[in-house]
Amino acid sequence: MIDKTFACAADAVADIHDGATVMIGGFGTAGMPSELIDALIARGARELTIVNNNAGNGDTGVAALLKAKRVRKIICSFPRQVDSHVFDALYRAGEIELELVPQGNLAERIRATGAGIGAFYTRTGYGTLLAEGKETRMIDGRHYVLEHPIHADFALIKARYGDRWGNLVYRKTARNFGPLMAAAARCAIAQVHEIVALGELDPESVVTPGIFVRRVVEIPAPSGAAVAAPPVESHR
Amino acid sequence: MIDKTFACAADAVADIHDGATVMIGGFGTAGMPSELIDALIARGARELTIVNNNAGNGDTGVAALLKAKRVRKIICSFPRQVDSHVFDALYRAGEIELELVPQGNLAERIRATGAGIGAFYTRTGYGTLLAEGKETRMIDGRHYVLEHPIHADFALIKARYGDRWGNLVYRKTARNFGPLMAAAARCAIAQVHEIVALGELDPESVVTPGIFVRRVVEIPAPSGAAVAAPPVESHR
Amino acid sequence: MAARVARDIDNGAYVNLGIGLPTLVANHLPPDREIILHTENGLLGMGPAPAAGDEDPDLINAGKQPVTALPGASYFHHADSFAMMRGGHLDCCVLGGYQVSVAGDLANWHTGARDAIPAVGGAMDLAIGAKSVYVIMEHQTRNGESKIVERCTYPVTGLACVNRIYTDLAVIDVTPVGLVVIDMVAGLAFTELQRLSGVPMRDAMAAGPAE
Amino acid sequence: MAARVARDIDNGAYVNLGIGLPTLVANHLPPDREIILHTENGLLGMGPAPAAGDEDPDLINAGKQPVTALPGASYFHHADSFAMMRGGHLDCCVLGGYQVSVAGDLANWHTGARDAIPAVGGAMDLAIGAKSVYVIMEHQTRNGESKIVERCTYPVTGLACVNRIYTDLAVIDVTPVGLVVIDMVAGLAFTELQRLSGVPMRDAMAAGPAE
Repeated sequence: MIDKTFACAADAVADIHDGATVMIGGFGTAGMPSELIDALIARGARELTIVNNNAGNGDTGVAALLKAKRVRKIICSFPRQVDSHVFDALYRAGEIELELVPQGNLAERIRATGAGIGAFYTRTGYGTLLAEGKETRMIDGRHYVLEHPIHADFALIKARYGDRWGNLVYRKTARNFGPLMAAAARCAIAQVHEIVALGELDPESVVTPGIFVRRVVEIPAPSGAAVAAPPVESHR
Repeated sequence: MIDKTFACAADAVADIHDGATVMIGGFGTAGMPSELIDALIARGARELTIVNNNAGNGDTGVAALLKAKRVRKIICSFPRQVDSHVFDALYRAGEIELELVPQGNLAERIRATGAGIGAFYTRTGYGTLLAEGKETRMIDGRHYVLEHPIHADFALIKARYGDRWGNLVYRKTARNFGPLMAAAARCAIAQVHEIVALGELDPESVVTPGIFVRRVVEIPAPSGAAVAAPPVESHR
Repeated sequence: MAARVARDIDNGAYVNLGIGLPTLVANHLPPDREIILHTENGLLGMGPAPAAGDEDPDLINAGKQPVTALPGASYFHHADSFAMMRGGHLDCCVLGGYQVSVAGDLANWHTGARDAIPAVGGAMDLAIGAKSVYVIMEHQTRNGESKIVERCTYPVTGLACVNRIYTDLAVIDVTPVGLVVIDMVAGLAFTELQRLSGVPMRDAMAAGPAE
Repeated sequence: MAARVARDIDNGAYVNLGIGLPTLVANHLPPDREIILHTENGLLGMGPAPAAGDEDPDLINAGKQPVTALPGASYFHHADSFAMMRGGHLDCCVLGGYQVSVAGDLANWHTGARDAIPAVGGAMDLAIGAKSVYVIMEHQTRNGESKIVERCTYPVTGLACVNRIYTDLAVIDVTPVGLVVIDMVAGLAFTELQRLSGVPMRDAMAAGPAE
């Protein structure tokens, strides 16, 4: 029998080691696996490289991990936000390394790892600072930049439903990077609102097949929690 | 108001021209858009390049298109089957060009077109006849082959449900190449068992968002049709 | 400006509206047209903001504001979402801008200031991916410098990618023969517009057929 | 042979069984292990053939035979399916073979005959992608030639990709120090096996520790 469910977040992240590269799902707070991140902070691993679209919002989740000084480097597309004060301070103090990646390249480089692609040519970023020093090529009269996969030891992601085989179904725009990171990391760990019996998920609607997921932890959604509107994003 | 639905298959394929490259969905007969193919045969376009996983089964669908001598070249992964006699005869007579592509490269090259990837490095095929003459590169100690996108003017695919925005939901393993070809072709045409009202498809379960689909035709599934077991595949 | 952009978006168009000023375009879309909004965090068929109290933290736009989903909407992951952008499937995107050059180069992600924290998001993907790239920005900076320039001095987002510029003063097409003014605010003389702009432009209304 | 392969597949493994002979392995999987079968046409959690009359033409395996889906199954498109193979997610695949070389090169897709119509399917993707590649084939051709060879004479499917060979006579590991026989059919002497094979092998049972 296969059982990928774990009793608690602490057990699920117990082997994340110093120096690990950890992909963390979420776009802002939508899809951010906050309880797994809290468990990772409690676990104490240091010198982490984090892959996330942003660099933390407010003082929780990714921001809390940064604030605890566990992160050596962050790979992301949009660190500067109205509520990214934790990152901003660390960055200005030179205490965190930033690899800024266009969002589509971030997504595609993560997908490439999961799909076994060695490298790919993309038009995004050609002629910009973010492609400096990268190999380029003209294909069919257009300029492309060569981009490489982003590898990771672990992925922490969040979904709505999971089962003991690791199948996952997400919720609305909280899906974002989850399916890509699950496939890319050597060990994908998912927190889900609800673990359901095998066979309850419609096989037509499973978004992340269990083959990509090693561990599933049930973390119920906060019941009756007030849903605060997030702050408005700064001008892009 | 957006309405991508067409009254009949003939209208939906009326502008497929001589010399067009046409992707056709399906793995064997599962997902093969037979009525759209019949309409294409009736339409009369010649000198087509066809992209399909196989090269026709029996005497219907892709095989009928080949038999009608409308196909100049086929790009596929698995032409030789127990019931591929139409293709076999044309091929041995030198009347059809074959580009044989490993199945994963076929899928990924089609995806690359839809995703705007200029080219990608894959391990599949390295050191084999099917990579002869192709550029190679060593990445992290492993050999890769450079593969390019497959472009197409049209895609003919089959799904279970569609709506007037072109959203599609497939059925079981008939999904196969449909979502990839829809995104790759300049004009994707889907036959669906049923056109449903906008909003009836669960937004979490739409597999092909309507942005990738230009035309939708309702072709009900044969009711009460005897479901014959397909012939057993030959040894790979 | 937002209203002026909205008028130019066709029925049936797939459109991505960037963070900030471009987001306002949604409020002005003509009610007789069905226009499908894409938000790069994974939703096609985005609807307006929800009523107060109906916000869902899992249903947001690229600016992380709460939104709704219309009938016909679909959710997808980031690779599929950016395939829509990078694969050339969007008819149009509307972006903010710091500068646009005569060649259509766009600068909108980084001031280049030493202490600035850069953030790029999906701007570079939209710039190269959408069939039409519209930039909406003030004609001049607060210091009175033209934001339409011969060459961008800020770091670029993409090269030769802008098709049309909407400013508080005019609508300007980027064409192979240079910038062409196709509309101006009422009462503004072309010569005055030219004086406020950093580069030569031609007046589509005054000029004869393009050379 | 199929039964012997099945014994070596662990509980929880994700496995792809190639067309033909390898398909038979499914009939021998130990009932006390939960093993998840992948079929590259877009199904994980493939079950056995349906009862007569229950066949569904939309639910087939890679050999286009009707199958079923187990509770916990999922459907996906070809790019996702091949990502599972090419991205190194499958624990094991079982393929048929024409020839396997000492270095683990596999030939199983093309005889190279002039009038042969080649077909490759997913064989090359499985060969390079699965963590363990098992090949199941007769030890010799009908003409009495060894199918285990110094170098493949048929066109190869992949280089240095095979981990283990199951024949009607023996189970042989492909290792950095050469071919190692880890099991033989009852009553067969190693010297006889060696005589029937085209290349030198070592007997794991008789030999001391590897050099």
